[in-house]
Amino acid sequence: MLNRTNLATLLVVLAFLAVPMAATWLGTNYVITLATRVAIYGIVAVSLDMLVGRGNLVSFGHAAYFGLGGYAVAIASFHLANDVPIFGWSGTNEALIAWPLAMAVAGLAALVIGALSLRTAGVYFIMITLAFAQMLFFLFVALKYYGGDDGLSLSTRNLFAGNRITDSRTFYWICVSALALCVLLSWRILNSRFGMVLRGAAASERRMAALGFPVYRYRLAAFVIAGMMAGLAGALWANQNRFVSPDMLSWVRSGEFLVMVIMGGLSSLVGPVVGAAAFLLIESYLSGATEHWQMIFGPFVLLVAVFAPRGLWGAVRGKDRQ
Amino acid sequence: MQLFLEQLLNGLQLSLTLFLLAAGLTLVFGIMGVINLAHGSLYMIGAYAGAYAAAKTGTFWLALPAGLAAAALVGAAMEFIIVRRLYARDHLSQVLATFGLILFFNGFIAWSAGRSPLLIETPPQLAGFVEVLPGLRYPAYRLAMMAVGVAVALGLWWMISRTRVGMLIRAGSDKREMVEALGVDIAKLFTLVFALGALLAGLAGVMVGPIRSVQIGMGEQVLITTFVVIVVGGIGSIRGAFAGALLIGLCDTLGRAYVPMLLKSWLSGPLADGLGAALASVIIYLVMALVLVIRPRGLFPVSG
Amino acid sequence: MSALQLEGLRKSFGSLRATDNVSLGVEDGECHAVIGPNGAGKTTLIGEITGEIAPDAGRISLFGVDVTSWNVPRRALSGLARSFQITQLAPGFTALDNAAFAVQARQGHSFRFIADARKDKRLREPALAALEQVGLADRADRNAEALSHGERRQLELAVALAMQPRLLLLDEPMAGMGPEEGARMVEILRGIKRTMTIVLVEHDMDAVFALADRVSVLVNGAILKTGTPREVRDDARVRDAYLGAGAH
Amino acid sequence: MRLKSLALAGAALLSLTGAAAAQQPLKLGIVTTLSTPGGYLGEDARDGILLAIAEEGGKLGGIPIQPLVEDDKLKPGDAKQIVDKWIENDKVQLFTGIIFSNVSVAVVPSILEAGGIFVSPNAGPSNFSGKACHKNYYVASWQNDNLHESAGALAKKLGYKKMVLLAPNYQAGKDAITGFRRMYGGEVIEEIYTGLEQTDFAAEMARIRAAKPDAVFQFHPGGQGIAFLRQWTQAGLKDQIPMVVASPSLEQRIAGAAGDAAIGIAATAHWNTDFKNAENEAFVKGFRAKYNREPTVYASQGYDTAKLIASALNASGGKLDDSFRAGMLKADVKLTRGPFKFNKNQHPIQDWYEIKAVKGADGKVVLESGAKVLEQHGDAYAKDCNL
Repeated sequence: MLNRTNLATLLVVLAFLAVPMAATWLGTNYVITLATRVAIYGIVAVSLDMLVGRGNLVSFGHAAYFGLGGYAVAIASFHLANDVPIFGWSGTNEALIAWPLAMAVAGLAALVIGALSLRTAGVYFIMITLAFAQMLFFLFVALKYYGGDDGLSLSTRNLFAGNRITDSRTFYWICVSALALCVLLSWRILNSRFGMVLRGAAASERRMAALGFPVYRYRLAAFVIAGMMAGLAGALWANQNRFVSPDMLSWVRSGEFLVMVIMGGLSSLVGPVVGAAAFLLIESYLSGATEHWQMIFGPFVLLVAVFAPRGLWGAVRGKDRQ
Repeated sequence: MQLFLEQLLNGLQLSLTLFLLAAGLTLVFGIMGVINLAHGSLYMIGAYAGAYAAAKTGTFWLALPAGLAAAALVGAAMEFIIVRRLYARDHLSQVLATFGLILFFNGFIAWSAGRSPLLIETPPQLAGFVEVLPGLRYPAYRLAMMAVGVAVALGLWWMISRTRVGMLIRAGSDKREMVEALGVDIAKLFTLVFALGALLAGLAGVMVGPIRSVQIGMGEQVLITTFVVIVVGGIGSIRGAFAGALLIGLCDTLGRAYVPMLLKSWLSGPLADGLGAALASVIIYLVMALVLVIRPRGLFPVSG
Repeated sequence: MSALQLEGLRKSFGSLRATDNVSLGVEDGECHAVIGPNGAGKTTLIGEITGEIAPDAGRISLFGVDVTSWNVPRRALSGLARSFQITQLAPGFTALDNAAFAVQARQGHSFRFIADARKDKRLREPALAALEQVGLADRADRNAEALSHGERRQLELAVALAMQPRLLLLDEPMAGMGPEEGARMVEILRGIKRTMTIVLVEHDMDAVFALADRVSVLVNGAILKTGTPREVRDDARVRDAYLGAGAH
Repeated sequence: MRLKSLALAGAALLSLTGAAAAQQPLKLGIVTTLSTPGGYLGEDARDGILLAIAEEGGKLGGIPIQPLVEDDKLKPGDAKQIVDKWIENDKVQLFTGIIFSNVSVAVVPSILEAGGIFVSPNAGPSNFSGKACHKNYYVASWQNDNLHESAGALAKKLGYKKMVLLAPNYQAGKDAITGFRRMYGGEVIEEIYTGLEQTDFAAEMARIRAAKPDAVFQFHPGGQGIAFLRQWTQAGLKDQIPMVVASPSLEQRIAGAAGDAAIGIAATAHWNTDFKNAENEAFVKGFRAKYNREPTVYASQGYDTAKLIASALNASGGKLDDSFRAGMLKADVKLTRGPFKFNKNQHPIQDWYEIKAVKGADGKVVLESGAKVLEQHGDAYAKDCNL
């Protein structure tokens, strides 16, 4: 069935596949660097869409899980590099250990924060998720041992099953695979029984409760899943930049994540990825073009919010959904 | 004891400044259901307009009306051009649009006023200090700020409980039809309320001018604290904003003053200093989390 | 054993006593109607039974189990289904989806993340059966918000039936319906009547007297009278307080 | 989707111009902080660099220069992305501009690994001044500790016995206190750490008043510093307790904004507007003429950075190889700050002066330099550097 949505999805997939060739043809690795970043932010955007788009849970603190994932990887590598065990553990540089660890840490934080935040709703939920993220931000600023405000550098990228992933193409494929996995997983989840409850609760919470669904628990589970995906993205980001800092958790970044999701299109699996790409390209172009980039980017964000709440993907999808 | 009293005064002064910001934000949310992240930008605009006027005229007493007018005008324009399109929209669109506004205003100020921090001269009449209690000197300007905060609180109370505008405000957004049935132009009322909120933010902006530096990004620093205040107080409630401002202002100041000292009594020096400062900077978020766990809709929840 | 037992339920909102010492027993298998003028406290009583409103005092038992401290979903899973006066269907989902939610709820937890719920026969077949029961099978693939008012009320009922409840609480199922639609709804309810216990909160007197085994009259938050339809109809106090004043 | 192809087309365009530009001007990557409250620091450093380039008619040391400027938003991650883009897309090899240490710590390794050269106009974190020093990494300003060491030396010289020290609770703040203590040697009654973005210090001032020190040292750059000075005066502490600060807490813009509140404070710096040498007089005049504002210490650092680069490019004929390094290390150039040479860790050895704020002829507050506090001072980390 080749409607506009499927065609556009196909084009996005082809674009990701074509990136390395484009880089060779253009003779610059920067295309790969940029596309890798798109893939990483794409994961965050997809995970945030699960909450905001499908669950109607506007989390304004998603950067916290992204940052925690990054810090988990950096701290594990820091302890290994400096030969100081942490709680008797020597640390690790192996991605297959460090990345799941990053997801676990982010998921655990999401569990605690979600358990408290999901007791509230609406604007209170927006604010309390923001406040918790700020709390973690200040915590990392104060953590002098791990660099505090200066952040923490990784001496090398993680090893992936013992192999080096410093080559930008190798790393690109890893990030794109992670993105593909997250998109596929989200797609399955959202159509599963679990996803039906999550979406049903967004449509009518009262109804779902009256049917016997303990909505809180399902939302909490979604919150944890989204947190874990963001944690994975943070781990990848830390590897790409070989650096983490509290800035990863800042509220401005949480805001940017929301912008990506909406710019791309809420409640569409591929839309948030397109949103991440658009956001990065526009921001990187504008801030290179003028030091007063905020004066152009701000109104642009505003126009998207006011006039295109369905985002780019909404425009692509057009009349498909009737 | 004297130190404690001084810290208490500091806490109250911070509380009353926060209240000026929180009152406007909570009014706008309570009546129009709009969450306005750019409220901090209005505070910044008030401060910059005040600093500009002060630099041109050399007196604080002209900076004050300039800051108020600029904030109120920008606020009214913001409502008229943008915010009014967001009333019927979900919080997400509002967050996004006003996030865009923050970026714009920061860029605009950098472009038009430059990046140097500015300052407003303290009015000479208030430059000294007052002996509040024997031996306890307190800056006259901060006392004046507290007086303004109290006056605004009383004024708002009077307006809301005694005037026609206040009655309309109390009627709230969910009774829009009723208000319209009374022959009130609701669009005008909303613009008015938004401008009033902006005016209060501008007032706070000009008033902190002589104390803090006027700089880009000053709005965001204070915005999040203001959100904490209104969430703790109960969004939409002026009374809640006042209570929340008191709680947060006092917790923040006393936390910064005493948490490091308390920690020092059972931890070694440098560790206690660092940890104390870290703890002091997150204390308001801890308070907020605690309040919301016990009362998910804040201390003074607004019904409906 | 009674299906639903209310003992001394009290709830005040400020100075208003919404339910004032309400005690009521609903027998297993019975169809029990609760009637009362506007503002009598029916909505509050429903809230207290379903768990949306916590009473200030009193006890609620379902099938002999004290559920006073239970939340809404837990009561629902113990066999209490309800319909809403103002329909609470999930917009953006089809009629069949809405019924399938109910089926899914009673099939244990939904922490199942991979298999496509819309292709799950264990959900779709019982859901379709429930739609058939209320005569909505041909609307299965319509979005809930695209249905007519009457159809949405029928869907409300189908969703409740799909839960296969032991106790069905119907909150004004005839509200806003024309005479024809109303008659059809009465027919449907008559069909399910003996298969489960029903508490019917309703304004429409004809429907109440056509369906109910017993009727309780709620006035100013208190039960004024409980009895057979005939007893209630003949009661002078009821007539004064209610029927005489504002009956349809 | 359309955006993606647009981007690819854009990247193509960029790289094509890059390829065609082989004999074109040398690209100088200036990644600096232009937004956020710290934006004016980067603005001045950038303008200092651009002034030097403009004075030579678009050249440095006779080599045509194409400056690329981008705002790092004070986010290390963003700075890294900008640098990656320049290295990969524009083949930039020579970098400067970074203001803040946390940005520097994140970005400098990427530049060095890619074989690039970095000349710092401001940040000089200890991370790269000891063991991890690098032959392609130069600091034209100071090692971070120098700022506070000179303040410590001044406090000692002024004879203060008991002091309270204040700094923000992040790395640079903690380094400030360490640096100050190194040269001060007296008793520290209390160290107070303030919040990252705190601008109201009433609570801390009450603590200081209660502690009754001989003097106080505080490190709050930019807007925080202005706020601190104003509140200090309002609280009536200015006449009771003397204050010693390092250059970032009392530079020209802070003095201008703080006004009378700055008068009487003891500060230190390695440069000031009033330095009497031909280079400085030309710089100050040129800066005022071009930008219509007073230069700050950051502007002078930017200008000096460009002059050092110019001297090296002149020596190497525009090549960025060992001859460039030889030219840099020779530092055969007159700087606005006076005598200057590179230590073996390629950080400055220079003089530090006492600075105080006074009322100028037009009633505005200006900074005035005084006696030398430290002469030809290097840093404590150079001994660990094996270059």
